[in-house]
Amino acid sequence: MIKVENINKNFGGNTVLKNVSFELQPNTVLSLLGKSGCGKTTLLKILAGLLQPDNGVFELYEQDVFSVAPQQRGIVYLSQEPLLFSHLNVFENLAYGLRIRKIEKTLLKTQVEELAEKLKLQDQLNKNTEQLSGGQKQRVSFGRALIINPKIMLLDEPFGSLDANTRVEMQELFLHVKQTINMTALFVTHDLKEALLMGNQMAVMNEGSLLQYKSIQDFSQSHQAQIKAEAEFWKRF
Amino acid sequence: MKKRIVLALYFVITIVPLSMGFGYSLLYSFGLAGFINNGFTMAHWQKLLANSELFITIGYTIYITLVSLFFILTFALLFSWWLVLQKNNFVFNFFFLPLAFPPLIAAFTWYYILSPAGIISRIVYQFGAFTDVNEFPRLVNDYFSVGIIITHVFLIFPLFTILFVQQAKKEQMNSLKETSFTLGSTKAQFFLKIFMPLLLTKTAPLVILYTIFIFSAYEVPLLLGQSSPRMVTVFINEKMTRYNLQDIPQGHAMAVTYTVLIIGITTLFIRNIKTAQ
Amino acid sequence: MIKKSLYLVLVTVLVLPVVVMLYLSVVNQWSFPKIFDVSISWRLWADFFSGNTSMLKSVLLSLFLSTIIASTATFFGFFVSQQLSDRPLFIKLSYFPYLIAPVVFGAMLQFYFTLLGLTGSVWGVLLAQVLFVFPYSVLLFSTFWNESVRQTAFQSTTLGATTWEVFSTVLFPMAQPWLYLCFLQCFLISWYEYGITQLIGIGKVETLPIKTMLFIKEANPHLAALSACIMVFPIVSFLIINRQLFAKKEVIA
Amino acid sequence: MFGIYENTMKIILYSFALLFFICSCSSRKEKKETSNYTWEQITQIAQGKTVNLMMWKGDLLINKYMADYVAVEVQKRFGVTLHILEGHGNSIVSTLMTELEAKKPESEVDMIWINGETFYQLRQINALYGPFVEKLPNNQYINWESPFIAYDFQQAVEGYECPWGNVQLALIYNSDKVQNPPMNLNELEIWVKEHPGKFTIGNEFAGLTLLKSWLIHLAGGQDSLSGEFSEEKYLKHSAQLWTYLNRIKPYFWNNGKSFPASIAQMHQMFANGELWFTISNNDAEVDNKILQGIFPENSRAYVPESGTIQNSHYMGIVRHSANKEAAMVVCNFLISPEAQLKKMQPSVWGDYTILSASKLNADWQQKFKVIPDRKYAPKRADFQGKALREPAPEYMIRLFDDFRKEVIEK
Repeated sequence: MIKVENINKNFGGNTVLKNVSFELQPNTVLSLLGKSGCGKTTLLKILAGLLQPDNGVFELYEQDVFSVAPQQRGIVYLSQEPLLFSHLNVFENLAYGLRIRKIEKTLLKTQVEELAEKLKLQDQLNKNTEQLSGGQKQRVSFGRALIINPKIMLLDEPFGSLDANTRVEMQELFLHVKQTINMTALFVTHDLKEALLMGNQMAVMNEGSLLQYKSIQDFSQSHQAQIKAEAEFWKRF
Repeated sequence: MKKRIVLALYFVITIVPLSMGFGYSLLYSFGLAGFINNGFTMAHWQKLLANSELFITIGYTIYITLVSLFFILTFALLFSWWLVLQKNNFVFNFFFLPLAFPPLIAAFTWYYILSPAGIISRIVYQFGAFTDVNEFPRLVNDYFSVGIIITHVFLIFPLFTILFVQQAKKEQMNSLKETSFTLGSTKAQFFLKIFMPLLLTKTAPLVILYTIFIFSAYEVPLLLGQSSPRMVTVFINEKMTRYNLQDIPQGHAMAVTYTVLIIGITTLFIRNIKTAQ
Repeated sequence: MIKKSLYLVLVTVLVLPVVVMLYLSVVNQWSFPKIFDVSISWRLWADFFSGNTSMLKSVLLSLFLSTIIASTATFFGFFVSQQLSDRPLFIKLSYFPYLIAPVVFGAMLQFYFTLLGLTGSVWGVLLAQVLFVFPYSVLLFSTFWNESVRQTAFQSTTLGATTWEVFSTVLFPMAQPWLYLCFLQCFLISWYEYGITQLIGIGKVETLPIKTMLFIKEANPHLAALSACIMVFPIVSFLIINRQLFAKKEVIA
Repeated sequence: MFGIYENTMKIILYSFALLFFICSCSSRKEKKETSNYTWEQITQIAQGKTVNLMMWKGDLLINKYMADYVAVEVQKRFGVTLHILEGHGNSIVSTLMTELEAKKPESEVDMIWINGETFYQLRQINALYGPFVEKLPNNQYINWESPFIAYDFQQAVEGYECPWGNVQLALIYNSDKVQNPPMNLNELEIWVKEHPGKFTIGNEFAGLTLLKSWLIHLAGGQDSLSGEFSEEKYLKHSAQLWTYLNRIKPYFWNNGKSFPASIAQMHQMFANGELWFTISNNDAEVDNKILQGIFPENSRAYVPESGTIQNSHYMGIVRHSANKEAAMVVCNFLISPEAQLKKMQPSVWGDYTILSASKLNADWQQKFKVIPDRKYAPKRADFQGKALREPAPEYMIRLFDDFRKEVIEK
């Protein structure tokens, strides 16, 4: 069970996060809907340990996480930018997490190749990162995090910079991977459709406060207007 | 038509003088040019190779180049690591100062800072650290060429620090650091596996360029160096203007060796750098 | 804590030479071990500014030489690299004359310069410097003439601009930082050049670096420091004024 | 891809061809022979000419004497502009040689300050104009009887060089630190062992002249190496010299690992107490250095028992110079009693004259007697007996190479 309670954060006077609390079941994905500037990136960075909260509690199976260094948390933060290591080829990028854990060479090789298979990157392995397409880069960044099977994945609009159909492709891939590997994740997006597609649970953030919905239905009631507008649009064709 | 003329002009300025100069030195070194030579001979080359001065000189120059480069890159990486993590740091402005220094003046100033009768020795003397000036360690015109290395580091390491800081910004180094931390790497691992290799590969062309500049240094070893061993450029110049007329062809022979060496390294360098950004 | 002390050492190392140069140019009777208890006299500077020493002549000569080299090199580099922009390999040939140590390059060419009667003359030194500054300017501009610049130039011709208009309205403005940087770098290379000026000028062309070396050889640190200050201080102050320009140094590689 | 290399190769070949063409063909026009002008005509031609004098500029006082006195007088009296360039020893030879190789009609350098081994090399490549010294009016006062003036490194001067000054090598020492300086090689060995790091030899002209003095001493003193260069004598005695030096080298400055490259550097180390000895080609230099405030008051000079080399330094005129007449006028002024007298003052330079007192008229003789005597340098008369003549130039050239190979690089 993952519990977050009353996280506050303010930068030089203006409050960015106001008593943010939510719960996350293991092997579930919480979609977090929020316009840019609502504090979602700050929240994720705090959870990943890259920023310190002013106060608040973050427990993972009843152990306090804030006291643990980011390296040991097993919580990976993925931003919109793939942020690949451009001096390493695809194989080395994927293997980075294992290399620093000094995993034995042959075991590492099989793990990387297996993962590449899943992410349809098997024939890009020794290309260098500049030669990849947007979608491929995102997949490498995704794979690089998955390979160390993190406790929680924090995805900050991962498909934000992709063109329409690559985005759909990546969404399908994400769902497929979610089935095969038990993954707990927080999926941040400002696209309503993508939020509904990706998450088993829903939450909304604006101006630093977070509202978690018990179920998808509760969420859709409160977002009736938006959903209707979306449906109306498609009816015309 | 206009392109033809520009091309010809370009070649006349860049390639022709170099090949004519190289040709002349080549002829001179084989006795085919110059006053005191009288016809083809291998004597000069044999003399140069025989008394191992050629190898001592080149070996010594490589030693200076590599040691200087090592300190330059270490300090540049260390300070750029600190400067990149802190945002605008006041110290960064001082890094631009040495860029205004040519080798000649850097060598002159460092001579008067490091020499036994220099600034540091006098300050240390005031503190009564030693009574006789000879106890002050030899830093200039010395065997290990400490003065030469310090001057080269002073001249070039600030430039590389600035370069690394800019390159790190371009590579979004801070975000890479955050990502790799969440992937579990420690600070040291990030520095060794990402920060250092990424910056060095991205600035490799310039590192090679400055390696050649240090290898071809003249004013710094001239002022701070010693009678033996000498750096290549000093060796060539001395052979050509020293007491024995017979040495001049040897000077040309060394000039030929040096030029071949530089052209070799440069061709390799040209092959693997991308033409334009 | 160690970082603080390392920064302190760093700043002293970077600033020390400038301070020492000024210190040496004003101190006199500098016998060992005197360091702080010395008599300061601005005599050398006064002589210089009153113009009765030959130093002023060297400053003017250096300025004259470096400005000509810088402007012609910038002009040459700009147009030649434009013409050669579709032949990158030719441009890279410029690395050879640029990377050879000037003093060795000079030693190899001394025969030709003597033959043409150029040794010991300002024009001889000027030509000698051209042979390795021009290639540098071509290299520097090669990073300017990339695809997008050529497209924009082509664009404005299709809109009916004459070749001169293309240059004045599109190319020169776009190349402004490069032109500025090239002029500055070529000026500096020529302003500080010693090796080839000594060889080709055989001591008759007394530029500032030659003057400085003369004083050094004479073991006269005070006059050497004075001419060093005259060479470096204008550059340091210019550099402090527009710092970012120097940051583009990696343009060349 | 191949196009580029093929083009560059073509250009390199063209430049080779151009090079051969230049080397072979250019001719040189001969100027009317200067030798049959009268002195009046020569001074006439010299009016308004510029003389480029290439000389060693490593000493502040000498530069001042030339720039503030000689150049000024020569311009005032004869309308000749004297322009002084830096260059000494072999850089003069290589500059002139390049000009001869390139068959340059008029040389950039007209007059050169030289001594034995440069004179020898310039005669080898026939770069000196002469004989011209007999035509100089002041030649009549020159003390040609002294072998130290008539012969330069065992080579008869034959009018190709105009003597300018006469000096003897002397060792300068710090009299507070050194009560009785070593008089010969074994005394020196004992002394350096007792006071390590305080003595060294410069790897330049003065240092080499000291080594030559020791070589002559090892070969048996005064005329033992006179006459032609003898390979056999050289090898035998130079071997003794190198074993001696390598034995005491560890007690030298910087434990003999490196040797100062210039006399200016050695003087500076003596001045700041790093060395207790330095060497000077000119027995009177210690006076002018003390007057300039460069050397401490307690510096003294002396000539060791084993004797040191006395030699003269000369002015030469470049054969393909366009201002030979003006150069002769300058030479004549340099050997005028007035200029020689001024040069002898310790406060100016302290360089001994090449004129012979007996040939001067009475009042000049009087003036020469009354020069303020040397305070710190030894009197010329005291060490006259210990003057060794310069051996043949090959000794100097061989010593220079072998000092590097046998001592520095060992």
